[in-house]
This record gives sequence, C-alpha cells and structure tokens, in this order.
Amino acid sequence: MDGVAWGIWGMGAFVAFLFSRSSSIATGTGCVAVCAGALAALAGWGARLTFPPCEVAGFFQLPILVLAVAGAIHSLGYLKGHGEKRAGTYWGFYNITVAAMYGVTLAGSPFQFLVLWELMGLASFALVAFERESKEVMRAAWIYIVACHAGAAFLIAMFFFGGTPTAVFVLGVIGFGLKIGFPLLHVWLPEAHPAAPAPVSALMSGAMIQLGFYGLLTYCTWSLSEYALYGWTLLGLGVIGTFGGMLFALGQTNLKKLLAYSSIENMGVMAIGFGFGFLGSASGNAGMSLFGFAGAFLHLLIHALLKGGLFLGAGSILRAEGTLEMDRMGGLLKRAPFTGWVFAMNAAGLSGLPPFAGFLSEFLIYLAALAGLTAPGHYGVFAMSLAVLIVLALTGGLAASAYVKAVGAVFLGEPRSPEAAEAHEVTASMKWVPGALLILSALLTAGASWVIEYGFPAYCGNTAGREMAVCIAALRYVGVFSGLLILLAAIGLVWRFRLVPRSRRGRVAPTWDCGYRNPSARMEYTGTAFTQPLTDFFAGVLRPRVAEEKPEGDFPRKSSFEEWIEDGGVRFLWQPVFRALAYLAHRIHVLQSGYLHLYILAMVLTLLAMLLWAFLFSAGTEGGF
Amino acid sequence: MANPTVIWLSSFLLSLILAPLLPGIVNKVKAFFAGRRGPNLFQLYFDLAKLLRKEGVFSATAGGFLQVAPPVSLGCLLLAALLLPHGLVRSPLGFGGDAVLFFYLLGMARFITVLGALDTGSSFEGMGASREMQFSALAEGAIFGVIGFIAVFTGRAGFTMLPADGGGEWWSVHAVSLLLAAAAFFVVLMAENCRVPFDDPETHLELTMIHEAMILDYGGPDLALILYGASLKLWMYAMVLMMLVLPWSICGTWLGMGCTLGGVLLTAVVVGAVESSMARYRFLKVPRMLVGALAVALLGIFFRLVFEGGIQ
Amino acid sequence: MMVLIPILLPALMAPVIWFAGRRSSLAARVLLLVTALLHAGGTIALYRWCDAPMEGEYLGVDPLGLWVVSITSLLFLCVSLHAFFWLPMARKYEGGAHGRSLMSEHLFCSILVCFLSTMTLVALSRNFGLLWVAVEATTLASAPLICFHRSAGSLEAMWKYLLICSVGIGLALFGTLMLGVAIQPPVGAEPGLGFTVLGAACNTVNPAWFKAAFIFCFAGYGLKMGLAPFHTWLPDAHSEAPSMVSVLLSGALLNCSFLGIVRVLGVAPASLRSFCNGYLVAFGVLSLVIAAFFIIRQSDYKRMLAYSSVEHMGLLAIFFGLDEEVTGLIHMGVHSLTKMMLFLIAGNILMACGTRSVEKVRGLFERMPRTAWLWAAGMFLICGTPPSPLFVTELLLVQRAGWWLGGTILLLLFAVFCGMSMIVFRMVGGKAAPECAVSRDAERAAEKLAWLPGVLAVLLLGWGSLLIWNFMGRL
Amino acid sequence: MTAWCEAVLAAFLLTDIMLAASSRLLHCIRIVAAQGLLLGILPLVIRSWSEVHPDQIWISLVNIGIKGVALPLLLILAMKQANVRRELEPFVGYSLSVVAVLGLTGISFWVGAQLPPPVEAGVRLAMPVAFSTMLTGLFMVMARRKAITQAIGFLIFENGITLFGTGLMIEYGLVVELGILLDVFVLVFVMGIALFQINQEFEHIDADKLNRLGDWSAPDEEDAEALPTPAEEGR
Repeated sequence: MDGVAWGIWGMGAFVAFLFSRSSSIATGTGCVAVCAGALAALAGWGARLTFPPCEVAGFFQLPILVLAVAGAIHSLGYLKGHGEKRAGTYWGFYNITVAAMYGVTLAGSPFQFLVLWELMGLASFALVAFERESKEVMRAAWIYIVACHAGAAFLIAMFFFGGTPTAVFVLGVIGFGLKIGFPLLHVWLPEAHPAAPAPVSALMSGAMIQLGFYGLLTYCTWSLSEYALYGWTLLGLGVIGTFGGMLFALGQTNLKKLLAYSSIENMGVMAIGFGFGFLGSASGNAGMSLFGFAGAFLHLLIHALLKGGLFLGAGSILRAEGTLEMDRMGGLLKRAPFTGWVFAMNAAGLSGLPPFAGFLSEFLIYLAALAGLTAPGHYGVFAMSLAVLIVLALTGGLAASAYVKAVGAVFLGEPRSPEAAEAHEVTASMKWVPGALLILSALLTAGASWVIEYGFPAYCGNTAGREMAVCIAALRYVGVFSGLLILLAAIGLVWRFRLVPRSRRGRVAPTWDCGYRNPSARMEYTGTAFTQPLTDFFAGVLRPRVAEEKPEGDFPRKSSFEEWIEDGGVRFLWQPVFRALAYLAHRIHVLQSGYLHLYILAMVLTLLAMLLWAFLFSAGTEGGF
Repeated sequence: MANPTVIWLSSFLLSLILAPLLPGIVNKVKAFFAGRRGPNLFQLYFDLAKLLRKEGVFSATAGGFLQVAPPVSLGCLLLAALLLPHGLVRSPLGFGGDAVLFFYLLGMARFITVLGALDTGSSFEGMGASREMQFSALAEGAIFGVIGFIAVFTGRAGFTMLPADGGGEWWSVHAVSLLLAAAAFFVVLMAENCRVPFDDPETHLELTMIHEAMILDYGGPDLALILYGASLKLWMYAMVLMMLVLPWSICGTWLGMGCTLGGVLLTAVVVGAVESSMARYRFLKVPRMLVGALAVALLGIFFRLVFEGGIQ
Repeated sequence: MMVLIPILLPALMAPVIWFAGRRSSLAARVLLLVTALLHAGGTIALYRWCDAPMEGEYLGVDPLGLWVVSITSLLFLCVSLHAFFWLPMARKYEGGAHGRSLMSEHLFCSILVCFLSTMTLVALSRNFGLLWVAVEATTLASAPLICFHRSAGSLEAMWKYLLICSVGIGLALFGTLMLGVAIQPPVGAEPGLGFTVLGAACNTVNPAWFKAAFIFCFAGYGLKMGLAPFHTWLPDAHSEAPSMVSVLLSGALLNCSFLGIVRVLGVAPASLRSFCNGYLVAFGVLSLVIAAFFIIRQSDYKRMLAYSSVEHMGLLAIFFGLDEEVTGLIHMGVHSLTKMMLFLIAGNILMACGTRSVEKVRGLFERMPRTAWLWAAGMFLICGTPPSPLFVTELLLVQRAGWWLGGTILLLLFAVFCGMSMIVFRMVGGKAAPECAVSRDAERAAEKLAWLPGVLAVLLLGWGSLLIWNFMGRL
Repeated sequence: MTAWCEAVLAAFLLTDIMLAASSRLLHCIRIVAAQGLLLGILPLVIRSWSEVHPDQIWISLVNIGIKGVALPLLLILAMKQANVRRELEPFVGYSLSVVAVLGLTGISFWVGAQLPPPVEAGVRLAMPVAFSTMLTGLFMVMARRKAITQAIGFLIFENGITLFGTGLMIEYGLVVELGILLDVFVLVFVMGIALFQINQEFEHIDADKLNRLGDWSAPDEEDAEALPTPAEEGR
C-alpha cells in the first residue's frame, strides 16, 4: 500500500507541476492526491498493524498522514486569493514533502534515509519560500535550508564514519537536533514557521520536526550500554529547551513566532520524556522508564494534533485579520467565534490543562519525575527528577500565560487596529479543520489508556507489570475526570443560562471604566504589556530590547515605549559567528588582489615550497640509476 | 473505627457547606486586631444569597468568555475538591499523581477566569490578569516543590501522607522538614488566595488590585459563583496544609476529621492575624517571596533526605 | 587514421568558416553547428577502441581520453547549438546596448573550432611532448575568445590568462623534460616521451628526478586546471569571457588540463604513488578552502561559478589522490554538464540584466520565472543536493576519506553551499529592481534561451535519480 | 667540447644578470636575442662535431631564426607601437634585482644538487643554469611594471626550459620539437596582438593598470560591520 501511496503522491506532484498554468486543476489534483495517498498509506498502516504493534514508526506516521490531510484541506481556503497562480508549485511540493516524510519513516538503509531526509528538507524549503517576493521570507528560507544541510552533513558523518556508539549518538543528536530544534540548534524554527504558509507550518511543526526523534530512536540509540548517556543528554537538552523555549515564546509579538517557540518547548518535553525513558532503563527504575517513554510517545501524537490545530488557526487568523502582529489585533472572537473558541481550546490543551489532551502527556512525565523521586536511586537521578519537576511546573505556568496572551490579544477586547475591526469569519474549510483536529485530540484523551496499552512500542521497557497497570489506571482516571469536568461545566452553564430566570440572566452594559467616560481600544492591555512583568522578571535570560520616548516637559507631546525580544541563540552565538566568517572571507579576498606580479610570486613561492618539501622532508629521494 | 468513606464523604459535604465561613473568620480576626466589631461571621452567606437573587450584568465588549468563566471555574474547583483527602482520608477517587491533577484543575480555573477578565477589554482587568498569571506561574514552582516533598516523604505520588512502606511516627523524627514544607505551602496559600502581603482583597483602588481587578465586571449570580469559588479555594488550600501538619496516626478517625476541620478554621484565624499584622508588599517583591517559598520547600526535601535519612 | 578525424576536421573547418562566415553570419553559425555534429560523429566512431585501447606513438585512444573527448564533444555540441541562437541576440542586446564592438562572428566561430581541435588533441595524444604542445595550443586558441566583447576587463583577463597560463605550461614543459631524464628507457629501446615507452620503463626510475618532474608537471597542469593557489587567472578569465566560452573553459578545458596530471600519474612507479597522492589531496583541500572563502560574499555571480569550478577541480584532485578514479571521472562529467547549465543561465541573466553584480539583480522570479527556477535548481545540483549525481559521488568520496579528511570536506562543502545559496536566493527572490533590466525584449529573449539549460537540468536530474537508485541497495 | 658548453652556460648566467640590471627595453630585447643565438649554438657544440645529426643543424637554424631574430623583431615592433623606451620605476630596483637573481641562482643550484646526474652525461650544469634562467624570467615578470617587459621575462623563462632540453640532450622527436617552437612563436605573436589591443584600450601599456579585476575591495569602501550578515539581513 505504501507503494500505492507514493505513486499517488508522485502523480499528484507531477500533474500539479504539469498544469501549474491552471490553478484549478493543480489545486484539485494536488489536494485529492494528498488525501487519497494518505488514505492508501493509512490502509497500509492498518494492514501492518499487529497487536500489540511493536514498531516505533507508527507513532510518527499517524501525525504525518493526519496533518497532511488537514493541511491540504485547510490550504483550499488559505490559498484562495493569495498566490493562487502558483498553486501548481505549492501542491507539487506539498505532495513531495508528504511523500518524503512518509518515506523517511520507512527507509530501509542509511542511504535511503539520507536521500529521503534531504528530499524532505528540500521540498519543504520550497514550500517555506512560497511567498518569495518578500525578502524576509527568502532569508528565513535560507536559514532553514542551511540548517537542513548542516544537519544532513552531520548525519552523513554519523552514518558513514560514526564509529563508537558515543560518537554516533553525539553526531546524531546534533544532526537530528537541527531538525528537532534542540537549544542553540533551534534558530531556524522561529524564522521558518512564520515565513511558511500556515498549513505548511502545521505540517512541519506537527509532524516533520518530530521525525528527528524518529531518527534518534532508530539510528542513534541502539547500544544498551549507553542508555545512561542517552538519558542524561536528552534530559539536559530537554530541560533547557522546555524552559528556554517557553520563555522566549512568552516575549513574542508575532503569533506564529510564539507558536514556533512553543514547538521548541514541546520538543523539549518530548526529549525529557525519552530521557527519563532511557535513564529509567539504565538505572533499573521501571516506572520512570515506562512513564517517560509513554509520556513522550503520547505527547508526540497530542502535540501533533494540537499544534497543527493552532497553526491552522493562526492561518485562519491571518486570513481574517491580514496580520500576525498580536498587538494590532483584538476582538476577533465576536467576528469569528468558531475559530476563536477552537483556538482557545487548542491553546488550553497545549498549556497542558485538563480536560484537554495536553494534560495527559505532561501528567505521565510528571509521574516519571515523581517515580524518580520516590525510588531510592542515586543522587544524580534524584536531583534531575526534582529539577524536571520544578521546571515543568514553572513552564506550565509560563505556557498558560503565553497562551492566555495569545488568545486574549487576538480574540478578546476591542480591535486595536482598523483592519482588525473589519475582520470576518473565514471560509468553511479553514473553519472546520482545526475543529476536527480538536475533536481528534478529545478522542485521544478518551482513548489514551488503550493507546498505551496496545500501541506501545515494546522496546521501550516492560509493557506488562505493575507500572503498566498504574500508568493505565492513571490515564483512565484522568480521562474520567476530564469527562466529569466537561459535565460539571455543562451543568453550570445550563444552570446559569437556562435555569436562572430570564429576568436575572443578565443585561448588557459598557465595561466598568472606573469613571473614565470614553475608553478606547488604545487603553487596552496589549499582549506585550500582559507578559511584561514575567519578561521583566526573566530579563536576565531574555535580554529584552527596549526603544522608548519618555514624556518630557510639563505638557508632554508624544511618548512611546516598545519592547521586543530577539532570539538568544541568534543574537549571542550564530550572528557573531557568521559575522566573523563573513569578515574573515572579506579579509581573505585580498589574495585575489588583481596584481599579476603577486599571482606569479605566489606561484613561484608555492613551487619552491613543494620542492623544499619533496627534497627535505619526504623520504625516498636517494638512489641513482 | 468508622468507615473511612463515610468520614470522607461527610467531611467533603461539610467543606462545601462551611467554606464561606472562612472569609468571615478572617475578617472577624482582622476586625478584632483593628479593635472594631467587624462584619457578621456569616456575612458571605448573606452576600451570596443576595447576589443570587440579583440580575447579572455583562460588558458589551465581552465575546463569551466573560459569561462562561464563573460556572466553568467553579466546576474545576468542585472537581478538584473531589481529590482532596477530606478528614485525612484518602479520597476514594484518588489515584497515583492526583495531586498533579488537583493543581492543574486549579490552573484551568485560573485560565478561564483570566480569559474572562481579558474579555472585557478593560485595562484594569488586563492588569489584574497579567499580575495573576505572573504570580501563579511562579507559585507553581513552589507548589510542585511541595508535591515533590510529599512524594519523597511517602514514596508515593499522591494526596496522602501515608508512607508506602508503613513508615514510622514522624513528628518526632521529621519535624524540621515538615515545618519547612508547611511554611512553604503557607506562603503559597497566602499568594494563591490573594491574601495580604501579596494582594489586598479589601482595597478599593483598582491600580493595586490583583484578583479583585479581574472580577470588576461581574455582578449578581456570577459574582456569587466567584466569591464562593474563592472561599472554597481557600478551604482546599487549608486542607492540604492540614494534610502536611497533622500527624498521620489519627487518619481515618472521627478525631482526625475533627482535627482537620478545626485546623482549617484555625488556619483562617492565622491568616487573619497575619493579614492584620502586615502591609501589602510592593509587586516587585512578590516574586521574590514565591521563589523563596520554592527554596524553603527544596530545603525541606534536603533535610528530609540528608538529616532524616532518606537516601542511604 | 580515424583518430585524426576529430582533431583535423575542426582545424580544417576553421578557414572554411572564416571565409564563408564573412559573407553571412548565418553561414558561420550553421557551419559551426555542422562542425560540432561531425566532431560528435567522429567521437562516436572512436568508441570502437573503447575496449581495446589503440596506442600509437603520438596519438591513440584509451577509455580515459575517450571519456574526456566525449564530454568535450557533447559540451561543444550544446554550446554551438546555444551559439546559433545566442550570437544574433548578443549582437543586438550586448553589443549595441553597451556600445561595445564585438568580435566578428566568423572570426569567433573559426577560433572556436580551433579550440575544439586542440582540446581533442590533448585528449588523444599519447606522447608527453605532444600533450604539452596541445595544452599550450588550447591556451593560445582560447585566449582570443575571452575578449569577445572588447572591453578593458576582458582584455585584462585575456592578458593575465595568456601570461600566467603560458608560464604554468612552461613549468609543465620543464617537468616533462625532467620526466624524460627521470625515466631512462632500457638500452636499445628507442628514446622518446611516449606514454607507452615511459610506462614500460617506469620501474627503472630515479625517484629524485621523478619527484621533481612530477612537481613541475603538477604545478603546470594544475595551474591550467585551476588548483589553488595557481587558480588566480581563472575567475577573471571565466567571468569576462562570454558565457558559452566560459562553458568550454570550465567544463572542457579544465578536464583536459587535469588529464595532463593523470597521464603523469599513469607513468608513476607504485613506490612513488603515495608521494603524488599527498600533493593531490593537499592541493585539493586547499582549493576547497580558497573556493569556499571566495564564494562566501562573492559580489559577481559569474566569478562565483568560476570559484565553484575551482572547488570541483579540488574535489577531482582529492578523488584521484584517494585512488577513487572511476567515481572521480563520473564527478568530472557531471560537473561539466552542471557547470555548462549554470554558465548558460548566467549568460542569459547577464544578457537580460546587463550586469554581473549580485546586488543589482533582484526578483528574477518575477521577471524571468524559467531562468530563476533553473538558476536555483542548478545551484542545488552543483552543491550536491539529492537528486543530484554529485550527491552520490561526494558521498562516496567522504566515505572513502574517513574521519578527518572527510569531515573537513563536508565542512567546506557546507560553507560553499551557504555562500552560493545566499547569493542565488538574493538574485531570484525579492522584488524586481527595474533599473537593472536592459530591456523587456532582452528578458524575453533570455527566457527563450532557457530551454537548453532546462533540458540539461532534466537530464541531470534523471541521471542523478538513476545513480541514487543504483546505490540504494549498495550503501 | 664541454669547455664550449661551459662557456655557453656561463654566458647564459651572465645574460641573466645583465637582464636584471638593464632598464632600457631595447637592451633587454637584445639580450633575449643573444640567448636565442646561444640556444641555437648549444646543440652543435654539446657533442663532438662529427656526431652532429644533419637535421639537428636545421633545427638549430630554425631555433636561431625564431628565437634569435623573429621574436626580438616582434618585440621591438610592439615596443615601437607602445612607444615606451625604458622601464620606469620598477617594483624592485635594479641593484636589488641583481642580488635577487643571484639568490635565485643559488636556489637553483641547490635544487640541481639534489638531483643525481643522469647516465648519458650531457652537461651537468645544464639543470641549475636552466632553472636559474627560468627563475630570472619569472622574476622579471614579477618585478617589472610594463607589460612588454613581462613578455620579455616570459621569453627568458622559455629560453631556460629550452636550454634544459638541449643541455640534457632529451629526445623529444622532431614533431614535438617543431611543435614547441611553433607554439612559442604563436604565443609571442598573440601576445603582440594582445599588447596592441591593450595599447588601444588603455592609454599606455602599464601592467599595473591591469589590476581592475579581482575580489579585493578596499576595506574603507565596505566595512565588514555594514555587510549584510545572514542573521540580521532583512531586519
């Protein structure tokens, strides 16, 4: 079936490219091909499915297929009226990307893997560079493709002269980390995701970057004796990534940038999960291992659904408002209620709040950390568990406020700009797809225990036994409580808006304004202002940039305050490095000075040097005829 | 020996009923320190009854979160209440890691409340929401420090102080670490329930409000739900505190239940005393207090491990 | 005598083209095309010696030479096809527009065919002396082609090319003579510089003399082939020459010069092979470094291509230094084709925009979508992104090179990619800058010319996919 | 017979040094011609007269004809074309040039010492002398400004190579011999044309006017800080 799927995708791409003149044909075939191929692949997936299915790949394939379809349908609305004339390009590369991503999970040999991996990067690069008139987009695309290439270089090194397990792992962590977005290797995410069309960002952030973990699990972590190393490395990276990612997400003003940073955070969470898994197996803590792996794999699926929904929602917002700058939006909830509620629920889910899916995986990882605390282990494991516990808790709080900021700034209050004022609800396809993803995540919440029970990769530790029972029980409990919560909320709402007598249900009045008669949208709290206390508190890490005009004089004329946050990795590591290289290159150009005399001089000196080497330092000159 | 479930159930119902008493007690104590007679002990009950009979008012700006917030947040709180060890009896619905779920449910309540506040588009409520999120985010750290302490202490990840391995009499052994943890949690309690050094529930100046600022726009039944929720939240935190300080040997007895209820009411008195003996901190100082609470909790764990023999 | 056909035929066509072309430029172009076709035919005819090499005293055919001739012939065929359409446009848009006086077409074409014949002679010669004569002849034949547009820049480039290359080739001659001294044919065998003679006697070699000989030959032919630090003439010549000449210079001539080194390696005794390999690898890596640093922040896109040629010649040297001859030869062929594609596109862009500065060319996607697509695609192809054939060859090279060398190569290739991609994206993306367009017609004409590179791109992609498919199982 | 050879070689060295010392172009060209003449004589004196092969004489005559007469005439033509008489302000002063040439000669003798003498003797000193002549030619190219002087330097360099070939009596066979001669002739011819063109394009033949191509732009023109760096571009 996979072959069929690839065939369909390939044909789709081909036809789309062929008929790029007529957007309707290209769009139709492209979209249909994506969906049909996904269905075929899904059939193949189901056929491969044995009980219990012991393959890791399955966990990575489902998100690809789901998000591919979701993104395809969403694109129908998203592209309408924007770059339709390039629909052929879009759909062609979309199909190739999907095919390559699916192929990566099925690659049989390192070489196949490499080729498909590069192809994936290349095709998705073409999608990122879709809006190529804009200089910023091209720059983002450049950063992305460079990151892809660097990763590929490390992978080549890993595959072809890796050597010891440790070397393989280190190279793999760097090579795949560039795709995953481990701290300091993450720079391309906040650049590429805002630049790409929303469905593409959804596909990339929800399914593609996770494939890095697939690579790590499949090709780099095969040596049982090194599990401790794997565990510690992943935990360290995960903790930094989680906290740092969320912290920087907090400071963003561009919605999709915020989401991109939250992807970095979620990848960190997964890393923590896998790290606990490995560390648990290494230190003989079965519970920790199981909870860690289970949490990580669950988070894989959940993050795919929720983040996909959020990015698609962001796409809808972009089409509705025409901007992604949160401080210029506002009041969209009244104009696009459905999109708003769905976005809010997805956001709550990703900040790990019950009754939404996001809580499940975080919960399991908390359990892993607690298992590390309760088991009499050695100090290191204990300390790490404690650190993870605290960091996860803090990050949870930060995530909540970041998403509150996003929802509040985009959907609530009064519009902060004229274009926001005449926003409108989006077309059906863009409207319903995020909702569908939300429903899927709800189903996942209900069925999580079964996913773990049956769909759990066997190699991740003991799939039977006490820990498994605990895990499943906990998941069931959480599921029940989520249901209860929804029930309670429903009851409360029904009581408040149905049972309370109509006379007391509530009338509409202006917002309480503390006596100031005509409040305007400019008095509202902006998103930046909302998170400013936190960004101030963590200024040591974030180093916010500030541009302000203080009010002066007795009758101050104009004054302004602007605060924004630049990526730490770019600002303090990569930018200096690249500058230094550019400068060095600039200096080295002096060699090509244009003076014939110097050229000849260089030649003669080299010649003499060669002779010197040959006759002084290299053996074997003696001997006559 | 009574049936634990009965004890749990009865004390659960009692908590639901008695919760609004706590603010009354607090105010009474403050009045006492201020040398006034102060409001009636059952004032909140009257207020609730009155508010429920009034008509609700919603901001014209609001798009829906404002209306939805009060019932949903109260739902979260009630659900969370189901997880607590009322009367020092492990909740029949409890499970491994229920503590995590408990605090995340409170988090959900806060999330929706804050969104409701932002829904009005009022700058004051935005301000209050922003502060609330900041403080709670930092409080989470301290809270999970305490949860970690419980886990270390009992060897189990849940709302119980019964050690997995039977354990021993510990007020004699672990007094220091328990006190540290309790102290940390008390700070959290004050912060999360908007008590004085962190927030001033009585203030009438919007600029200095946190929680009050968020609910400026509510009235009638909605306000009633919110006020009841606030008192219930205070009650639950007090209950957790009791779980930390009361000796486990009286668990599951009527005595234990009595002690718990008494302890909760006593907590209210202490809160009142503290409130009337301190002034509100500057907002810049609040985060430091919360980080300090986290540090204290970690210190508790450290004591438990090193001096009171956790890790061999 | 069949060997003589591809050599003599173009040489004889030269005067014909000259006289016929004076009447009408069409005749010159047609005759050029005819010559290319005949030469291709002659080359195909040579394949009867593919399995059993034919080794005359002066001329001969062996697989290596045949491969080089085939590449040269194919390139020349494409180029003359391109020239057929390009020359009139050049007169229209490049000559008139800039008030330059272009070289007359019949002269240009006749020199071109002379160039072809000399290159063929290089590939087919079986005697070091003759080889040297041929290589020097290529210099002489190609030098006038560089200043097709008689501009100050092209004249300067031609002068440098002439002088530096002649000096280098002089060194090669010196080395050749030393080779004659180093390898003493056994008594009775008639002396000479034939490959067969020296190859037979290569075990009675004097190491010292041979080393000196190799060094001089390496320096000389390496200079002609553009290995750093002898590459200094290359960017000037390749950027100033009209693109179709740049194609021949960098796609065919460099290979021929490299052939010189390979021939010398052919007569190297096994004991000294490692010594030679050391030099090959060292200078290969040096070329990579230089190319990388000069491609980063390069401000002239044709110079960028020239430096990329330096890079690939370095890779070629490393291939042979690591005894990966076959892969190296594949790499050579692929590089020639890809570089031809790129230079042709660069020529079109130059014709449309009238500038070689990266800064001034913007928004190609808006103005010349086909060209822009091919330009970007070509960049990825030359950088060895799958499905480019270079991906496989470079992968094999890295695998063979091992940790340190392989890592270095990967790093440098990555640096090259960074520099090139940035330049290319700057050119294709962004909003179109109106001031740098010669005229709308010029752009349309350039778009018309884009079909040949398009065909090449498809060809290369197909070849690459095939290669990758073959290696799927093996790696 | 070797005495003659030694004399020729010595003459070569002498001409090199004179070349380095002389500023007048005409003088330099005369030296080139002289070297051509010497090269023509060398094969005839290198072995006893009886052994000289008849067509060797032809080759020598052609050699003298081209290197001793034709090329110098071409150069003089080009010189008149560009009406330059003498090399003004060279990169390296004349006295210093002499020292440099001596140093180069030393180096080439060291290189020669590394190489064992070949069996069929030829002239032992041919190698070092030839190499030093080559280096001198290159030195002229490096140290002088005028394009025409560079051409002269190149011819000297070429002479060095030929000297080596004849000095060690290497058999390249007639074809190659003539091919080489032809090449050199055509080369100088093309150089002459190039000089002519350049002379028209630029106001006077001055090789350091020929340095406009290249990648080096003075740092004050574009400061590295002002360069667009990948991270900040588009900001």
